[in-house]
Amino acid sequence: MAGQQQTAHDPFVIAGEEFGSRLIMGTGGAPSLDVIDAALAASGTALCTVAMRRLDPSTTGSILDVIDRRGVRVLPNTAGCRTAREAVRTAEVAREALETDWVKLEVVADERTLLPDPVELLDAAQTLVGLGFTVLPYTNDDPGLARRLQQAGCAAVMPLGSPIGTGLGIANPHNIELIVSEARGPVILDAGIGTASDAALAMELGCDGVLLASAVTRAQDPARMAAAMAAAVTAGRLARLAGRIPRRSHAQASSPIEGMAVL
Amino acid sequence: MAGQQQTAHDPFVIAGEEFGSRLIMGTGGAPSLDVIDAALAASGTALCTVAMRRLDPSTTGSILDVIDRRGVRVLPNTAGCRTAREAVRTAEVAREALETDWVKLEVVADERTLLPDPVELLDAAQTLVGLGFTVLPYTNDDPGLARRLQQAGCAAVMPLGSPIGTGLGIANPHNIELIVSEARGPVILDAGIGTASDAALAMELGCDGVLLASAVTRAQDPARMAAAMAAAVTAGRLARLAGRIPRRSHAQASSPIEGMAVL
Amino acid sequence: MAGQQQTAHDPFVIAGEEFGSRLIMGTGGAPSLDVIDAALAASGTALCTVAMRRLDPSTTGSILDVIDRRGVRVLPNTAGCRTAREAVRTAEVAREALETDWVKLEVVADERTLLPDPVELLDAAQTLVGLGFTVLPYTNDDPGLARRLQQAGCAAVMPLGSPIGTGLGIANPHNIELIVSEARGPVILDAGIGTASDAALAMELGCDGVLLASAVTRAQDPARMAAAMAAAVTAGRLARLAGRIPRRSHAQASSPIEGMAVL
Amino acid sequence: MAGQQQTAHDPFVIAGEEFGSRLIMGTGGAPSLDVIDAALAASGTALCTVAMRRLDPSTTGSILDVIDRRGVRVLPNTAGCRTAREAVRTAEVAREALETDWVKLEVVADERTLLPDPVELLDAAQTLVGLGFTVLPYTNDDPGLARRLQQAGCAAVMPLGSPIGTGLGIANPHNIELIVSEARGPVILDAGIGTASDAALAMELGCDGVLLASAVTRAQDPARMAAAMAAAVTAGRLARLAGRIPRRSHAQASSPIEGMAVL
Amino acid sequence: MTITLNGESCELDDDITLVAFIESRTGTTRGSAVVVDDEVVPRGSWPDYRLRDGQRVELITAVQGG
Amino acid sequence: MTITLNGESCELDDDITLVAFIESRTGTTRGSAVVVDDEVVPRGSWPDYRLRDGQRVELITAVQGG
Amino acid sequence: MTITLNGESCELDDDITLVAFIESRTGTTRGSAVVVDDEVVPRGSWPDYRLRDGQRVELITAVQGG
Amino acid sequence: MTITLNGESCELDDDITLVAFIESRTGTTRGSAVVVDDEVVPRGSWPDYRLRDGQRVELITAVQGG
Repeated sequence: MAGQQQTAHDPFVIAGEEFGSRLIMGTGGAPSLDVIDAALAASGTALCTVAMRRLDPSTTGSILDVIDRRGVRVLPNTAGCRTAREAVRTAEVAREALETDWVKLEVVADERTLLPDPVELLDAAQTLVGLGFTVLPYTNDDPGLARRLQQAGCAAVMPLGSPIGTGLGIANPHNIELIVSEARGPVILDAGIGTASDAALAMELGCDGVLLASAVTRAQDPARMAAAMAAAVTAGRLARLAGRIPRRSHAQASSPIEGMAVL
Repeated sequence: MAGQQQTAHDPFVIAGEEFGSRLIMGTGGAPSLDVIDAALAASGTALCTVAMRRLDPSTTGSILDVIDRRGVRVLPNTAGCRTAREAVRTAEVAREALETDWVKLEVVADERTLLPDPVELLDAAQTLVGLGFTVLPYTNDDPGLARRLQQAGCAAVMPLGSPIGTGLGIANPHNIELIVSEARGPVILDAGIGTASDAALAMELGCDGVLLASAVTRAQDPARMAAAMAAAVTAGRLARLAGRIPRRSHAQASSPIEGMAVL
Repeated sequence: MAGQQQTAHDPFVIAGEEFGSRLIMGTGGAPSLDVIDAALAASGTALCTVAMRRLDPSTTGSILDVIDRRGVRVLPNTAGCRTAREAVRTAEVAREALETDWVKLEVVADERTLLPDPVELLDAAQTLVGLGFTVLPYTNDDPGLARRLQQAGCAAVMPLGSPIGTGLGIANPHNIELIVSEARGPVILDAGIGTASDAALAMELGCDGVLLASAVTRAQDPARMAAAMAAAVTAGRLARLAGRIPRRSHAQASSPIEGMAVL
Repeated sequence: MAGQQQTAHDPFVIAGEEFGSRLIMGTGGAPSLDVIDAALAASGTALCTVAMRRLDPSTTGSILDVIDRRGVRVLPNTAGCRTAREAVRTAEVAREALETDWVKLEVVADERTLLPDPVELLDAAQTLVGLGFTVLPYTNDDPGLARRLQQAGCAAVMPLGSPIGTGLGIANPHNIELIVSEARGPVILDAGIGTASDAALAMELGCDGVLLASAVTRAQDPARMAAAMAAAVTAGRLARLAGRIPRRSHAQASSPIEGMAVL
Repeated sequence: MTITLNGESCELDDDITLVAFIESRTGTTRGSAVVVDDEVVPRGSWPDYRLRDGQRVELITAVQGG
Repeated sequence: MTITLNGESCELDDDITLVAFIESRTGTTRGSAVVVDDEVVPRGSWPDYRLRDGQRVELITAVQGG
Repeated sequence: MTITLNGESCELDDDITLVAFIESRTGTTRGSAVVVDDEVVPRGSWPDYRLRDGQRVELITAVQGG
Repeated sequence: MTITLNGESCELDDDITLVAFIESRTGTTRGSAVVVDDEVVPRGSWPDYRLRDGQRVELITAVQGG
């Protein structure tokens, strides 16, 4: 697509690693490995997340087979952790399991909102950076906390648009713009995306990438929605770079005012 | 792009004619013919509008050369007309000039808002349909007027998102959804698009296509914005077809709740 | 209340008649006459609407007893009419029944949306003005149609915020502002109000009054909601007159920057 | 006003103290003491904030004279503080100066956004509670931080609607609802209010009170805007208690469907 | 005599005036009006207007609405 | 002879056809049309249609728009 | 004697109490407080507290604010 | 010997290495790791690390997730 070419010289880099897509996929919520396989293919993603859980003897096949076959980099998360201690241990386990020191850091305050606990999150981020991890924290949309996480040495900040799995989109675009305006590194919109226009908006606000799972894996047609998200991220990025027209409260003609014939 | 393939079997048809793109481009507002040429190429559009004006001896080159070279179908408009009579005469002139009986019908109430005059618009639509024209009316977002225009025999309805050139996006998505839900033919979102996410949203609301001009021609980088809009229309269409997740007021985890290790 | 005094010199006039409240109440949707009686009292309204229907021998008591006891002026509507002809006849009947030539003109396009049919509505308005009626039309939020209705001699225009009974508030504030900015007479926000802040917003946008029914009559506590709406209309009107602060994209301290002690 | 009576049995209590108004006024930003005096009178407030600054020999008259004359309780703030240490010292100074252990705790991260620094804020809150202060923290709209502040023993939480002085209203109503839904004590919407409908909305979302300054002190007519805010807070509170109608995507008639006459 | 009242057949005394008819049905003339054979009958003529056998009468009154 | 072209006086050779006239002004007939004395002249009749002295001609062409 | 008041040098009578000092500057003790050499001085001790030469004094008062 | 595996009792051959244990359960060492008696065991030491009777083992693996 035209867009593809136009972004050729617009690399997406996290912690010195370049990725061929600005769409990061979560792999949770899909009904089967075949569905996630098709979705990953359609999404064109180059990075996707996994969770760490006790071995379940009853399961057959592994998400890693799909990820490895697709040549996608794996990003373990600390989903389900409620304290810094749990999250740090989970990151350490993931490092041994997946031979990566990258981690999507999640420390949530409660099951109902799944919103980050700012205190435990910052504590965990500081500890993991000290242990040599490349930390990508899932955070709320508070510019103050985002600044603290960057000061702590996080490789990126990943503010939410709205709570995980709600599909409510970007509740507070002004906060995302503030975070972007003072960011030292990549800003990745994480959580809340419901449909393609939400992903496009995230990029238009200046985010460097989008991370989503449910919007694709729980859609009626996950592969098609994955293709939609890929196009939306491209669209939003191009629009950001192209420089949109200002909003005007009054109309402006797009056809000439002069030269009307007398009919 | 993955998206491209996924829409291969999703034809866009107006009055029996199939178009290869759901993005219709207006050609007004660009600083030069070269700029519009590059924008049309990047947009992938198959249909674009022109206005009818008195010959200006000072101009060199014609928008038609660009349109013909790109193999794009031309759609004359009646921009600037304030009465049904003017609009009908302008359509008749355009038919002789461009050898097409297709017309984008515009009858505006005033220069400040450029909003349609519902009475003159409906009158002109009825007359032009009677004269054998294929009428694509630019209308407001009133479902009642849209219904009347379809009853009058219009080939499509083209409701505005917000006033021409404002870039305010889709002010009243609920009305667009109502128009789509009872439409007999294509619904094309016309006017108000400011950036890519607006175009994606239009398609997600169920529109069959998007018509825009200023958002591209007045962007800082028109060709890049044209590519953005092409991707956005694809994204929004795919998302519509893929079936988005419902909006939820509470969070839903995308990683398993069970199987947490004891760490 | 302070507000009360502040509005003392801010009369609300329709067709030369002054009203003591900018809140116009519809009387439909209440479970009983006692409920509507309490709601009218709490609302402080000076004008309320009734519908015209065939006599139902099974009913006891009349809404008119309540209205007359409260000393409120009655405004018959043409609810349920689908054509100009029906609406004109209904207005003529109401004139004989209630000895008033005022009418809230409703001509809806369908039962599902209850949105006005612009053609029948304008036709009916022109006819009724010619017959000497004082016409208050319920219209959509299209500035073009509002202008036409005023040109036809309507005493006010009553644009909707959103469809009747939805409680969706004011879907397109920009259109309401446009209607207000070019209005020759009173603009009354009619339909769609769901809660007090919607009514306040209507007044802040420059409306001269608010007409609502379901928001009060179908609330869990109608009398209390009526009091809420009375306060909201006062609040919104005062805020409009007081001149709000501009929206700023960056913060501005409300405490002095200078003079910080060294602690 | 009817509303006034209806709220008679709806006391507003903070830390065991009952207040006669749910509107808390900041006193900064007014052009003169006379203006703030008139605004306080019109607002009907029972609690208002002051800042602590080095004595300025050039000023005549004191905000305290106004506050004392109006019989309003004073609430010192820590505006301008960037660290927990500064804020604690400022609260200690204020306690000696005003003989109150109540404090509006502000610890901001930077001058541009004036957004709270979550880490310093929580640290200061914990320290001040330990020192026996009654702490009312100005916080962001993060439910996680609000919970932490309550766990630390704050007497209320005061989340922002949007950044101080912007008049952008309530950027993320969903977060305010979340904070309210799990609050152990009063929730007071602080910062961002621009006009009356914003204040009404805050109360409808379930806030127990509203704190504002610029919206009144910098309005074109501060006293009138103060009256507007008083009415708006009453309106929003009554609407919350009255139980609004649900939002519906389709219309519902407020006049009877049956009994249409044949005309 | 027999008229059609709001779509249904209805027996009336001969020669009854509209005023009497309306009051007999509603207890008052406040808030009601009639259409007889598609004609709106002006309030001023109700005292003298006498219904006749076979007429179609719409008796309409104000109800809670809008 | 003299015609009024788009509101201004204009000298033309006598007997010029519309085709010749339009091409002389635009270099092509693609995208243009004429209204002569308030009548839209069908493209098919341009070859034979000869302008006459004193006629009011609107020469209209497609431009970038909408 | 000389103290530093709010960052600037300031001459005072020897042995002045805090109460006298504050009232001399503000006309009242309502709404003001002092920090002397980084210590917040409790209101209760102002009558007996005597400023000494060379002390750093922050005299702070309530002003209009957010 | 008996260990506690993910909270449940489990019989194992004596002297089994972690590598052998993990492969016996998952078919691969890719994507899995173990915590033995609250210590995360580095992948590098799995070949030599032998489980002992009574140890508490958490065997953790990557699964689909957010």
